[in-house]
Formats: sequence, C-alpha cells, structure tokens
Amino acid sequence: MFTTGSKYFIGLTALSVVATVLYLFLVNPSDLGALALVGLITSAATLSGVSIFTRDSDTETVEQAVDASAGPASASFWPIVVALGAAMVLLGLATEPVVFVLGIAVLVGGGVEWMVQGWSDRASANAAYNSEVRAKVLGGIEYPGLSAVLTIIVAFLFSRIFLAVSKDAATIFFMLVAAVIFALGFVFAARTDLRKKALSVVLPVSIALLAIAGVVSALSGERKQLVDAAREDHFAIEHRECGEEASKYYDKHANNRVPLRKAVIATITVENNEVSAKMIGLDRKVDTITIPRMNSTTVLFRNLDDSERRLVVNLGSAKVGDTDVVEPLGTCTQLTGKGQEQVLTLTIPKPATAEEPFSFTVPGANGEIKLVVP
Amino acid sequence: MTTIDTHVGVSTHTTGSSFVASVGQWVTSSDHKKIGRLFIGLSLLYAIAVAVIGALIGFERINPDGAQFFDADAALQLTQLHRHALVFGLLAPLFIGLAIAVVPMQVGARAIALPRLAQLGFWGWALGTDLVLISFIANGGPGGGSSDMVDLYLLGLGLSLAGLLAGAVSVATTVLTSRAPGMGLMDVPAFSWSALMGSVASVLSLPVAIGTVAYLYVDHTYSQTAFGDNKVINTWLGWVYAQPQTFVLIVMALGVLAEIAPVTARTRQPLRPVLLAGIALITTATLGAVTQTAHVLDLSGTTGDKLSSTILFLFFNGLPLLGALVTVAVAMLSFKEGRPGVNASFAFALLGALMLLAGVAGSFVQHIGDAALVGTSFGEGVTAYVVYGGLLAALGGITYWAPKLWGVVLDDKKVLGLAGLGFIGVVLASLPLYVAGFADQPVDAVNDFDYSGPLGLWNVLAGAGSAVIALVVLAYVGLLFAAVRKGAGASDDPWDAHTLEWSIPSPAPADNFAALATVSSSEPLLDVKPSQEVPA
Amino acid sequence: MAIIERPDTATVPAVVTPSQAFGVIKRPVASSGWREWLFTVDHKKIGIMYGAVALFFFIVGGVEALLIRLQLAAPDGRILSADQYNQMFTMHGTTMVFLFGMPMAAAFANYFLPLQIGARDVAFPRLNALSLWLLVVGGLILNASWFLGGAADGGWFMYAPNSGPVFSPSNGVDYWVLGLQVAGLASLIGSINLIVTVLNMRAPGMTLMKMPIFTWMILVVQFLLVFSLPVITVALVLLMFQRSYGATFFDVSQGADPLLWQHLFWIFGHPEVYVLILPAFGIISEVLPTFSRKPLFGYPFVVFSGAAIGLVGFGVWAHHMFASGLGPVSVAVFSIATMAIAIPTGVKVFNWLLTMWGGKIWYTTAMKFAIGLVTLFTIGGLSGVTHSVAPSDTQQTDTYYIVAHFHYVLFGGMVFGLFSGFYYWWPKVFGKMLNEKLGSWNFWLMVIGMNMTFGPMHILGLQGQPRRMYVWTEARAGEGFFNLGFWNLIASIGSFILAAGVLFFLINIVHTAKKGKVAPADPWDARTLEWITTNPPKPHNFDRIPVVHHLDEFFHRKYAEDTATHTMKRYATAEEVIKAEEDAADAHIHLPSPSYWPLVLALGIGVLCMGVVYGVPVMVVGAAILVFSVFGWVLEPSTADDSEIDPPSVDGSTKEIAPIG
Amino acid sequence: MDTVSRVKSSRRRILGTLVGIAASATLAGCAQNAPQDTWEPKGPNAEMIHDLDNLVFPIAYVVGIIVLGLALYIFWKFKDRGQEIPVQGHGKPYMEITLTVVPALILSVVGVFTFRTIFDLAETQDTEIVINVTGQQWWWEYDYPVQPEHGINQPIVTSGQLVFPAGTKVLLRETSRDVIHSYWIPALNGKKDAVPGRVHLLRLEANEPGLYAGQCAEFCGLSHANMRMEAIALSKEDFAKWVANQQKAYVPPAAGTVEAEGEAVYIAQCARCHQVNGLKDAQGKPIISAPDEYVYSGAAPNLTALMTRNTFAGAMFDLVNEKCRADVWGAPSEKFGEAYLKGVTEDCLNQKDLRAWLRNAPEMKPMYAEPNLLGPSDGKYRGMPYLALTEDDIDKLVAYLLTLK
Repeated sequence: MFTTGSKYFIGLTALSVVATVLYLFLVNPSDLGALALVGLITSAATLSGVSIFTRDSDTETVEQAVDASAGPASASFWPIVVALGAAMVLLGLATEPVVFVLGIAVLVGGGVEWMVQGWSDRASANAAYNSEVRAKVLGGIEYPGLSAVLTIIVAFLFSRIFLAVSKDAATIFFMLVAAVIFALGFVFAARTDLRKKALSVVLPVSIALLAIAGVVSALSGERKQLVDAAREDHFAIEHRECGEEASKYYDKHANNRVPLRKAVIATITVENNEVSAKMIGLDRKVDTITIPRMNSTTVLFRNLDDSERRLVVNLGSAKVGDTDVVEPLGTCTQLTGKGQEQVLTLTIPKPATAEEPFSFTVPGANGEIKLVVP
Repeated sequence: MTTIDTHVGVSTHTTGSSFVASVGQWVTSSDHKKIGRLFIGLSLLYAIAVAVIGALIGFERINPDGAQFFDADAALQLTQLHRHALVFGLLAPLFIGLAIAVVPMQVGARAIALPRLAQLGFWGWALGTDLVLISFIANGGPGGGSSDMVDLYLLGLGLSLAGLLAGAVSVATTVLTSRAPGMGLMDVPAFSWSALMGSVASVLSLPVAIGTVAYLYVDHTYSQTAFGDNKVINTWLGWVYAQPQTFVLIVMALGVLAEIAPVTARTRQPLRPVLLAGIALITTATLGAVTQTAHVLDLSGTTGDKLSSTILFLFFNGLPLLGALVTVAVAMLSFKEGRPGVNASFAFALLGALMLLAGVAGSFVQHIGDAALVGTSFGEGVTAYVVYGGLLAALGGITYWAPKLWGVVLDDKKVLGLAGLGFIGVVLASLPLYVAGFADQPVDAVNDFDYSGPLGLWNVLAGAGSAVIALVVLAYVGLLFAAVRKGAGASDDPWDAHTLEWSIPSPAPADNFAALATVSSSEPLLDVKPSQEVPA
Repeated sequence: MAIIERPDTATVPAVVTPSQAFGVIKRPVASSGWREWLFTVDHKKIGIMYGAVALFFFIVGGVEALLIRLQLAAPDGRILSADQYNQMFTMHGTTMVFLFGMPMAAAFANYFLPLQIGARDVAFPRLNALSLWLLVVGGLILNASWFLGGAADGGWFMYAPNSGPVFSPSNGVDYWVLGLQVAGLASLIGSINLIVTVLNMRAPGMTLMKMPIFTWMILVVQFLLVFSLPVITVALVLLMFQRSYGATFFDVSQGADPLLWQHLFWIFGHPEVYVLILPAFGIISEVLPTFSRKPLFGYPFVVFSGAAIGLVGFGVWAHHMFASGLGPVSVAVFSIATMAIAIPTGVKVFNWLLTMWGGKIWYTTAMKFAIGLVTLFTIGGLSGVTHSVAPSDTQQTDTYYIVAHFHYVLFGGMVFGLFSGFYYWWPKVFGKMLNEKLGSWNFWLMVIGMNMTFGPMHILGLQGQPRRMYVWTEARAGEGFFNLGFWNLIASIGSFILAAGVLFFLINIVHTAKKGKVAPADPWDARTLEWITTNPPKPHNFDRIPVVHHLDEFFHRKYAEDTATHTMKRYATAEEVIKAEEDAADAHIHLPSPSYWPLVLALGIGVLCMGVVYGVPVMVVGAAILVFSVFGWVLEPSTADDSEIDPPSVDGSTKEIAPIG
Repeated sequence: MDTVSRVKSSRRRILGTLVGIAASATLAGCAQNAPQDTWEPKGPNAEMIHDLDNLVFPIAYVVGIIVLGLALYIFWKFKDRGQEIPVQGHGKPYMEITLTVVPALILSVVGVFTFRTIFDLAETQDTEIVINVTGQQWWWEYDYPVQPEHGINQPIVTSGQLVFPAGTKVLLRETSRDVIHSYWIPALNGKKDAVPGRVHLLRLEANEPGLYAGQCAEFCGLSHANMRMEAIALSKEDFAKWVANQQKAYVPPAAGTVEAEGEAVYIAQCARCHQVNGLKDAQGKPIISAPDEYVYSGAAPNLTALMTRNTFAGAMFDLVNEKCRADVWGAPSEKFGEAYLKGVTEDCLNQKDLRAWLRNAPEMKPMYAEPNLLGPSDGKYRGMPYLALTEDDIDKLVAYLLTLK
C-alpha cells in the first residue's frame, strides 16, 4: 500500500516530528526555528499524502508492460485550466475580487480534475477502464457542476438581454425564441437520425448568438425605465406628490404588497365625484374610519368615475430629521382608472391629535373621510 | 523492452483535423516537443518585440533634452519592460523550451518526466507574462504609478517565474531519471548536460526570486514598510535581471555549441569530461548570485578586505568567465581532430557563443570596482551581449534540431546569411553601450540625461543594432514558417549526428522511441555507424 | 446466518476488478457484536432497531406527558415554569407523532411487510438502513435541544408567526425544524422503499387483492407519506430560512399571510393522522380474524375504505382551521368533507365487529388490545363527528375536548393497535411468548388509565378549559364537587395508572427475555405468510418463496372445508407446512452485504443540519462527510470480497452459510 | 317574543328533553356555573351552535350506544366455548352497502343543519355596533370606532374588559399585532382567530346584561395561559353612561396633592407607553405615548378611565378585591349594570396585586423566557418591564391611578 516515495516522506515526517519535539524541549520553545520545523512537518506530511494518493512510482499496481514515465501521458486539459485559474487569482488579487473568487473556483476545480485524472491514469493498464474509473468518480460532480455553470451563464446572459430591451420587445422576442426552441426540440425529438449532427451545429451557434447578444446588451446598459426606476428611490420627499396629475414617484411604484381581501378594513369609493366609505362588517356608509394603532391595516380604494383618481391619506406632518423643516406626512395610491381598485396598506404608530387630524381625500373629488387612530 | 504501440492519449487526439481540434490538441497536449515548441515560438515573438523596444530606447536617447517619443513615465516603463522581456520573455523561456523539446529525445526517454507539470509551466509562464505586460501597459512596472498594477506586476512576475520553474523541474528530472538504459550521467549529450546544469541552477535560484516577489507583494499591498514602496523593487529584485544570474541560462547556449561543434567536425568530442566540467563551472559559480553577496572587486580597505573581495570577485565573475572560455575552447577542439566545415547552425552557435564570451568578459570587467562601470549602461551592454548572444546560439540550436521538431531542414545558405547579419546586429546593439558606459551614461535612464555629443551616436548605433536583430529574428521565423509550410521532408539523420534523437524518424513521433536501445557510450549513434567515422 | 452466494470466479475477469482498483473501503462483514447491528441492511434487524428507538421515544414522550399532567393536577401548578411547560407539550406531541408513532409503524412495516408478501428483503436494503439512521439522527437533533438552550416551544403545530425568531428566540425551534426535516427525509425514503417493495416483490400468485390487510394499510400509508411529507418539508424549509437566514415567508410586516403555514402544516398534518392510525388498523385487521378464526369480514371494503380514508384525508386539512377565519364557504365545504371521512371509518368498525360475529373468539392479550382499539376508537370517532360540525367545532377546538378526542383516536386507536401487534408478533420476532398474565395487567391498567385520563377531558373541554395552558385558575373552574379541578385531578391520576400499564409491558419484555416460554411454530393458529417460516425467521426469510393461492394462504394450507359438514377441518400442522417449504429450498439465495455508508451518510446529514445553527464551517464539514459517503455508497462493491466472507469458501462451493447480514 | 323565536325555542325545548335523558348522566358529573361552559349559551350566536350540538351529540350518543352494545354482545356471544371453527366467509355485500349508506344518510342530515348554521353565523348585514379588537401578547385591546348613534363621538380605547350593550348585535373586527390569538367568549359565540395582517369578523350578542368570561384559545407564546378576557354586557342605558364616562375630559389632580405627585411619576415612568387621553405635560402640550419605541408589538394598554375596569394585565389580575369582585360577578342581571358602573373605588382596589405588578411586572406574569435572547426584537420589551420604582413612587402612582375613572 505504501509506495517507496511515500515511505520516504512518512519517514521524513516522523523524523521532523521528533526533531521538533526535541527542539522544543532542548533548545528554545519560542524560537522561529520551531516554526520552520513545524513547516517541515506540514510539508512532509502533505507530500506523503500526495505520494500515497498518486501512488507515486508504485510500479506494482501498474502492469509491467507499461512504465508510466516512459510513454507520453494522455492529453490533458487541466494544466492550462490550472494556469488560467492561477492567473485569474493573481489578476483578481490585484483588481476585482470577483475575478479572484472565480479564479479560486477554476483553480480548485482544475486541480481536483487534474489529481483525479492523474490518479485514474495509474489505476490499471487498461486506458478504457481508467477513463471509466475517472468518470465514475467525477461524473457525479462534473455533470451537475457543468450544467449549473451553464445554466447560470445562460440565465445571466438572458437577464442582460431582458434588462436591455424594452418590455414589449422582450415579450415578443422571447415568445419567438421560445417558439423556435420548442420547434427545434420537436424536430430533434422526431428525427432521431438528424439529432447528433444537427445538435452539434445548432447548439454552438445558438450559444454563440446568445453570448454575443448578452455581451452587447450588457455593454449597452439597462433600458431607460429601469435606470429611472432604480434612481427613483432617491427621489426627494418633496417630489412625492399626491395630486390629480401623474406622479413620477407613486405612479411608477406599483403597490408592492398584495394583501388578501380578508385584511381590508374599509373600502373607499369615489362615485359621481363624491367620496364615500364603508367599513368591513357594516352595511352602511361612514364618514369616519378607525384604524387600530401600530397595526398594518389595508384600505381598498375603488374608482367608479370616468377620470383617473387616486386615494390620498394625510397623516399630519413631522420634522425632517434633526432639522426644523416640517413636511407633510402621508402617502397615496397610484392613479386608478374607471372601475378599478387599489389597496393602501398603512401602519400608523402615532394617534391623530386635534391639531392635526388625519384624513383620506381623493384629489379632484368632493368629500373627505376622517381617519381616526386612537 | 516493450512492443506496446498504443498510447491512449496520443491516439485519441490526433484524429481531429479542424482548426478547433488542432488548437485543442496544442492546448491539451502533454507531448514535450509540442510544449517546447510553444515555449520557443512565443519567446521568439518576444524576441522581435524586445528588439523593437530596444531600438526605440536607442533612438530615444539622442536628444540632449531627453524626451523624444515618450514622457517620463512611459519611458521608465519601457526600459523596465525591455529589461524584463530580455530575460524572462526571451532568454529564459527560449532555452527552457529548447531543453523541454530536445532533452527527452537526447537522453532516450519516451516522454518528459513530468509532462503535465511542463505543460502547466508553459501556460503559467505565458499567462504570467501576459499579466506583467498588462501591468506595464497600465503603468505598473517597478517604479510605476498605478498601485494596483504594481501589485499585478509582482503577481504576474511570480506566476511566470513559477511557470519557468516548473519547466526547469521537468527538464532536470528527465535528465536525472529518464535516461536510456546504459546511459550514465557522464554519457549525457553535451546539450542535455548543459540543460541539466541550467535547470538545476534555475530550480535553486528561481524559488528565491519567487520568494522575493512574494515578500515584495505582501509588503507592497499590506504595509509598504519593510521594503519600501515600488521605487525600490529594483533594489530587491534587480539581481534576477542582472549578471551573473542571467548566466544560469546561457550555459545552455554554450551547450548548443558544444553539441553542434563535434557533429559539424564529424568527430567524437575530445576532452569530453573537461567540457562537461567547464559547463558545470559556470553554473556553480553563478549560483552565488542568489546570495546577493557583493562581488564587486573593491581594493580599498584592509588587506583582509582586499583579499576577500578579490576571492569573491574571482569566484563569482572569474569562474564563469573561465568556464565559458573552457567550454568554447574544448568545443572548438573537435575541429582540431575532425575536418573543418561550416554550416548555418554551427555558425549561429559559434557566433552566439562568442557574443556570450564578450558578455561574460564584460561582466567581469564591469565588476572591477575601479572601472566605475556599475550603474552605467555598460551593464545594459553586458545584458545585450548575453541575451542576444544566447538568442543567436538558440537559433543555431533550432536550426540544428528543426528536422526533429518540425521535420524540416532549413536552407543553409539563407540561414548562414542571417547568422552573419545577426552577428552584426548583436555587436551593434551591445558594443556601443559598453562605450557609452565608459562615458558614464546611466543605466536604465532614458530622458533625464544629456545625450548630446558622441553619446547620441552610440545610442543610435545600439538602437540600429536592435532593429537589425528584430529583422533577423523576423526573417528567421519567416524562413522556418515557409519551410514548415512547404513541408520538405527531412531525413532521419541529416547531420550525421552522434546522439539518440537522430535514431528516430523526423519529425519525431509523439512517443519518441518505439523501442529503447541500451547505450554504451557517449555517442551511441557513432557506435552503430562506425564506417562513417573519420579516422583519428 | 445468511446464505451467501459467492461471486462465480469463472465469470469474473482476472484483470483488476473495480472494487480493488478504486481502493475504496470494502463492505463490512461483521458477524457478531455491535457491528452486526450498526452496519446491517437486513430488514428484520432494522425493524427491531426501529422498534427499540420508537419504544425509547415512547417512554420519553410518556414522561413528558406525565410532567404535563402533574403540572395540571391542581390549579396554578408550580412543577414546571411557563417556558418549560410550553417546551414539554411541544415535544410531547412532536415525539409521540414523529419519534414514536411513525417509527413504530415503520418497525412493524419493516419487519413484517417483506415477510407478509413473501420477499427476502425490501427493495433497497441500504436505503432502508439509511431511513433508520436518519430517524435516529433526527430524534437526536430534536431532543438535543433540551440540553442546548431549551426545546422548541411553539407547539407541535408550530404556528407562524409565533415560531419566528422574534417570538421564539431560543434555538429550540431551529432544532425542531432540522430534526423534523431529517426525520421526514427518513420517512420519505422509507416510504418509497416500501412502495417499491410491495409493488415489485410480492410472492408469485399474490395479487394485490390477496395481499394481507396489514400490508395493504402500510401501502396506503406510504402513499400518504409520499404525498404529504414534501409539503411539510417545504414548510419546514421556509421556516428554516425565515429563522436562520432572514427570509420573510411568514412575516406579516412584509406582507406575508401567516395562514400559509397553517395550510401547509395541516395539508401534511391531517394525512399524518391517518399515517399514524392506519398501521394500527392493519395490525388489528390481522389480529381480529386470527383470534376469531374467521377471515376479515368484507376484505375489499376494508381495503377500499382504507384507501378512501387516505384519499379523503387529503381534502379535509382545513377542519383544523375552522376558527382561523377562512370564510363561511371554505368552512362549509371542509365541514362536509370531514363528515364524509367518517363513513369509511365507520365501515371499518362495522367490518371488525362483523369479523367477530359468528366467530370463535380467543381472548389473548393481543385480541384484548385489538378489541380495545375497536371500542375506544369508536368513541374517539364519534367525538370526531361532533367537531366535523364546524360551528360546534368553534366551541370545541383548542379545548381539552379536542385533546380527549385525539387521544381516544391515537392512544385508544394507534397505541392499542401497536400493543396488539406487540403481543401478536412477539413470538415471531424473538421466538418467545410474552407473558399473558402480565399482558392482562398491562391491558386492563391501560384501559382504565386511558379512560380515566382522557374521558374527563371531554368534560373539561366542553366546560371551557383551553389546551396548552401551563396553569389553569380556580376562578374559571366552576362550582360543585365535580368542578373542573376535580376532573383535572382525575385525569392526572389516570395518567399514572396508564403509565403503570405501560410499565407492566416493559416488565413483561424483561421477564420474557429472561424466562419467557419458547414459542411454538404457530402459536396463534395464524393465517398469513409470515408464519410459514421459523420463529424468529431465518436471515433470508424463506427457504423457498411461497406460492400464493389464497388470501390467508397459511390458514388454507392448514385447513380445508369439509364439504360434507361445511365445517373447517385441519389437514396439516404448521410444522408440516414449514417442513414442506424447507424441503424445497431454493438453490441460489443472494443477500446484500452490510454497508457502512447509510450510517455515515446519516451522520453527515446530521452534522450538516447542526451547521444551520452553528454556522457555515460545521455545514462544510457535514457537506464533506455527505459527499464523501455518497461517493462511498455509489462506488462500493455490490458484495463483500469473497475472501472477506466468513467462513472462506470451501471446495470452491458457491453457496455458503455465513454469519452476516 | 315573536313567532320565529317561539318556534325556535319550542324546538329547543323538545331537543332539550331528548338530550336531557341521554346527557343527564354525563352532565351530572359536570361543574356547576363554570364561567366558560360551552353548554350554557347566553346569546343567540352561541345558542345557534348549541342547537347544533343538541342535534349532533344525541346522534353520537345513540350511534355510540348501538355500536358499543353490539360490540359487547359480540364479545360475550362468540367467545370461544369450544365451538367449531366457522366457515371462512368473506362478507356480505348487501350488509356492507347498508352499513355504508346508513351512516352517510345520518351524516347528510347533520350536514344540512351544519351548512345552514355556518352561513347564519357568518351573517353581518344587521350589525348594530362595531368594535375593533386587537390581540397582542398577552392582552386584548378594544377600540370603539366613532359611532354617533351610540354616543361615541371620539374613539374609545380600552383593554381587559369588552363592554358592549346587551341585546345588540355587536361585530368584533379582530386582528393582531404579533402572533395569532383567538377571541373566545364561550357563552356568546365560538372562537375566532385574530391573525396579524388580517381582519376577522366575530359577532357577539348577549341576551342579558352580565359578565361573560373567556380565554385566548390559540397558543400565543409564553403567557398564553394568562391571556384572559371578560365581556361585559350592559343594558343600553348603562352602556350610554359608560360611553359618556369614557369620553369625559381629563381632570388633572389638584396641585400639591399626592395624586399630583403621582401624575408626575406617571408622566416620568409610564407615559412613554401608556396613553392617558387628555394628560398634558408641564408646557401644556398633550402627551402622546410612543409604545412602538419601547414595546415589541407596538402598543400598551390605554389607561384612560382605568378604574372603570375590573381587571388589569390582560385580565390576569383583578383590579378589585375579592369582595367587590363577588358583588359584580354575583349581581343579578337587572342589577348588574349598576354594580359594574360603580367602578373601582379606593376600598375596592386590589392593592396587593396592583402594587406587586408595579413593583416587578415580569415576575408576576412570564413575558420572556430568556431576556438575553431578545435580540431579534431590537431589545424591545415584550410586556411591561421592571421599572425599579420605589415604594414611595408606587404609593403615589396608586393614588394617581385611582383618579382615572
């Protein structure tokens, strides 16, 4: 089991352990020399492991007919991968961490593959058997790993394209792509004789196309609306206007909560230019809505008029940060067309006071619903 | 003795004929000849580039005001790049590549000892050098202004050194472990011997360089206190570019001469042990360089100081010179025994060796303290002599082994012409720098020195010499390409040579030897064709 | 001892075989001692270990229950703190369901299912071992929490958002989530294994409708598991991500709806009830016919009602949520569906009664427990009908009335069924008869204790005592001698009588092991295939795979109808039937070798889980073990090397008796 | 009584007689006057449920007695007395089908009634008063939306005791601030969960004034057992008085009195979380508490008119001493309103528990198992914290609290 080389290194390990112990006891326990000896132990132990693992110079298991060092080794992809990985690691060290991480991944992956290939090459004299051994050990990792990487790449490229083209174009374009893929799949499934040859053309071409499109899209940047949307969170509070006209802030921000109808405590309706409200469980109109304090509560807004309306809730005012500037508090729904509904979810920590009553209004419509927070 | 004739790896990847397949074949091949050729090809490209840069630097040093083409930053990077590319883009990879390609065949091995390590070595060196190039372009060489790129320079340098180290390890291991049955260490052909010496010396010195790079990197990135900032990188790392460290590799250049000379003279090498000893002498002495001990001859101080300085000087500078002289002399001794005759490869090798001698001698002179040549462009001249001399010798070797590596014999006359031209180029590129050195032109400076008067002329001459070299290499590569494209089939043994590689077909098959013969002398091929031997 | 078929040397290539060339760990060939058990892949050994594990957790869960009853015996109990009490009832429920009920059913299934269908092992023996070890790992993770900062405290239903990191900050819920995921994995693997076994490995002639009813019920249960466990697993994963990685699946402030958890939990949780009860139904459906000397009345009806219970069981989960505010339409639909499930259940009860009708009833302990199930389950079933009526349920749910109901179902049903199985099959498994006298004590104490404990809870619940309260107050206990305090005390006393009954069972086990009567080949004059082999069975179960012609094949090999008198006459003894099989033993019997990997794999998963609590490094170690053992699993040779097998081959014979497996 | 309810009531009487026979044996063993008894409905909703029980339980009894009787007969009759082994018959399909169909028929009858009751109970069209109910660990908050027809012109917030007019259809809108709770007054209706993020409706109606006890029925964490509630039904006149009292203006204690000192202590220690409507600080600005900054679930009981309630701390403790408590609980329904509206006077106050609570609340009611694990809630309190009040402060506070009526 232990090859000549590994015996040597095992011996060296043992010797260095002894030396270290002696050194620590007899010479100087805190000296740098101890560090060096420990380093020696580590490297000798590592080397023994490596040489056991790679069955270095273990001619017993290899058929006498073939001396592993005599003939050329089989072609191997891994040295260049490892070199590439090392270069990426170093490049990443100096520049982008992401390159470094990718480099580590490539380095580790290539290294493992290399080790296993080297190990399997020495498994027996039979090359076919050796490659089977290799496939058995690594197949379980390679295929899922590769497909995961591929999937990530494809998904990433697709996402770049999606982000770059306009919404409608994206929809149409990818419907077409999906149709083409479906059709191709159908053809390949039906025509078994064509499959391999055609696939070997179609796949590289489509991947190349995808790659080009993805890179181009990534370079050309995200579509304008998205860039705008990303910037909108930085809208100053004074730009958050809840008026009759379209608001840059609210009308681009679709309400991001979709609460269940169960949670709706009241319905506010605008009809014939009049605002009215009903509370859940009460079969009559009310002009005051009471919302429990500090509890997320949802109000439904229903527009039955022709013009677009929005529901605004006024929640008094507050000072901005530590300054003395006072600004109104409140929020509103998006502009809502005829017959449509929107919800507004509120969590109000402080009660209304007599000086600053809360209310629901609909700009452009008459009436106001008082909002009471006890 | 075996009759196994299939090698899985070989048989499976030789079938593809498309471009992709052939690229794949080159990228994945663990055939030492392919790896060696990759090394050689890429370093010849660097040779052209570095010669062009040399020319630019020469022409830059005309104006009394300095700046001609480049601003100060660019000029600094250019000189640093020039220096780097000379040593690690050209000299080192060229010879390690030649050794990887040739040595296994010479010692009768079916493959290089650590094929995938050699493969990794090439890619590591190539990608590392690319990183270094990138860093230079982005103003990141020693003394450069971009901190990140200085990091990258150091890291790339480390990677490329590690790549070369891997190549050297493979070569040394091959000579030590994979020799044909019956071949004692003293029976190893002269080139393989020099390759062994060169790679062992590299194995011993490159880790020191890598360690230094690592220290510098850590220091530069994290503390900048132990070594100082990037301005002093040269102080710590300069030795790897300088003599006598560069001699570590020129032993292989002399090995080429020692290999070709007896073949050309059609005789057994006389005084063979002396030759091998001479080669060994150079590296042994050179190795002291890694200690960074001062070896400038300094005759001030006490007698003891004088004595130690003299001994060190003689050891580190005298012994290499002695070894080089011995090697060249003993190699040429074969012409005394055999019949004189000149062919292109011999011419290249001989001229290269002479240039090297000039360089080694220059190094000797440079280190005499009283000559006050340290820190002048005399050192640049030495480097130019050594590197370009090595280049000529390597071209000789490539010409010599082309039948085995590419299956072609180059047109002797054309190559002979190139050898002459190359000689002129090297002398032009180097000698004026010696002169300028005596005129106290500072090393590595480009713009901040008054180049007026005759100095300008010397620099123009040096630049012209570099340009000539660039043309020579370009022409040589063109010749090689044309020959390979024509595919003129070379015979198995066109030179009527002595060593094992000529016993196999040209070009050599992937596994070199179908059968391994037992050898019993240093010139095994001469043993089996005694009729052709010239009577002593 | 197992019969080993050695690899035929003539057909194995002389070149290096993969098993050697890989240099991976060889398959173990332990012949005795602990290794025989740890690395075994034999379904019988695994079944016994399942049983032991489950019994252990039954005792753990029982002690938890006793502590709960002690706390509640009097008002303002001081035995446990609020926190301890919450942990106690959470873990009592969890333990009894996941670590006792399911594993004990798995124990019976593992041991008897292959025997009942005439197979030599389950379809995937190593997976079977993996299931066991995963269960053990899951149980350890769950219960480790007691010692690592407190167990889960959110109830076995673990309603969100109370289970979230804010409301339950200790790691108890994390352990609970992880333990259940692992235990769930175990059940899922086991169920797939058993389904494949039943569908593929039945003896020749055994059509599905000639399959013993126990096997049928187990099959239904496995399908229930396959469809319901993924749901709870998803829920648990969501909860795990919510707790450990900051997800907000149940966070109301992020717009989530906490009812999602309830739906997910009960879509699993309701079928789970049938997962627990159906194996017990299966057991007594074997016991009742055996001791009534009659076949099961309406076999197809019992089979189909079992399947129907399983099927409808998936459509009634929301009856656990009548008070959750689903809205009248959903409530009405689920209410009616729930009533529907009473029908097949009622059919089962009637069939059992009619099985006994006209029989010749032999009152062994096993039979007593079976009868106990029939009566007690009927009571539980009827109280179940009362809260299928949704409006009534809004008064009953979350009160002790519910506790009473499901303990009548699960204790009176499941536990009594399992005990019936213990007494019935003990001679088969261990070759010794459990003591009938101790068994009688066991039964009667359990019946009295059970009714004393859970009977009063009907009253407690209907008079308004909610569950899961760590104290109850005298102020709400009412007046009169028979106030709620009285009934609480009675229930607590009853629980100790119940515990005494269980104690008698444990005493019986020890007594039987020491000086139990050696079991005859067919002590009960039984009816199914598992009795056509020795007690305990040989490692390879059957010398010859029996050919099946009848439902109750074994009975029909012993008896035939006298056409003249129309009565059953015995024509053969059990020993003669078994002898006939042994005489025609199969020539080639091949059992798989033991394996290390199920154990290692399960440990790896356990470590991985701890990583969720203790951080990524632990997770990496677990993942490494996991990956390593998967490779070991895949790459290990299919059998141990010939040279490893003990004893070595003699005279090149290819068939040996070897003490492995 | 109108015709419908008379018919209903006569049906109830007949059913009652039937049930009486079957159930009397069991019920004889039951507690008398258990406050949370589900079998003693005191309002129409609970009665609807009870009517269903009166149908289902007898059926269950009857079926149970038949089946168990049959079982006992079988156990006795077919005991092994040495008879022959019976013929191996596999069943009788007609029997099987009959035994399937009969339970199905019985259940469908039950089903029809169930179906109707479910929808009847979900009816909300005729609601007369709406009250918001919010659950929080471990108490309930009741707030009365503005409803001028009931004299509620400004919102009333109270806790511990739900006060509502008897004979009126009350609609509770339940929700929760943290985990799921369940609102359950057994005498008035079944339970309904209060789920955060949702609004669930539960209808209550009490036939007569009185006190109806309940208990949170959904496990809601550590002190689940201590989350009780009491529903107080008052006659319409009494309810109007109660409403008026709740809305009356705040009268600050006279300066220099111990009560005034108590107010200062209150403002310093309690007003951060506990709102008292109308309380003003030294500058005359109204004090608005911000419990969301200190308490995890975001609210603390509003203490305006605290002394009109009989309980505190989530109805876990009585605010009145035992004697006064018995007066309220024992009052006949016609006198009940009077007894309740007396509120807590100084001689009725349960000094012991209130002072203990002020001294160290977490010790009185388990609120967090391990305070050091409060990390995820930003270290906010769950429930009332330990305030380190001096005995002197407590004296002042109690005096002040007694003025809040």
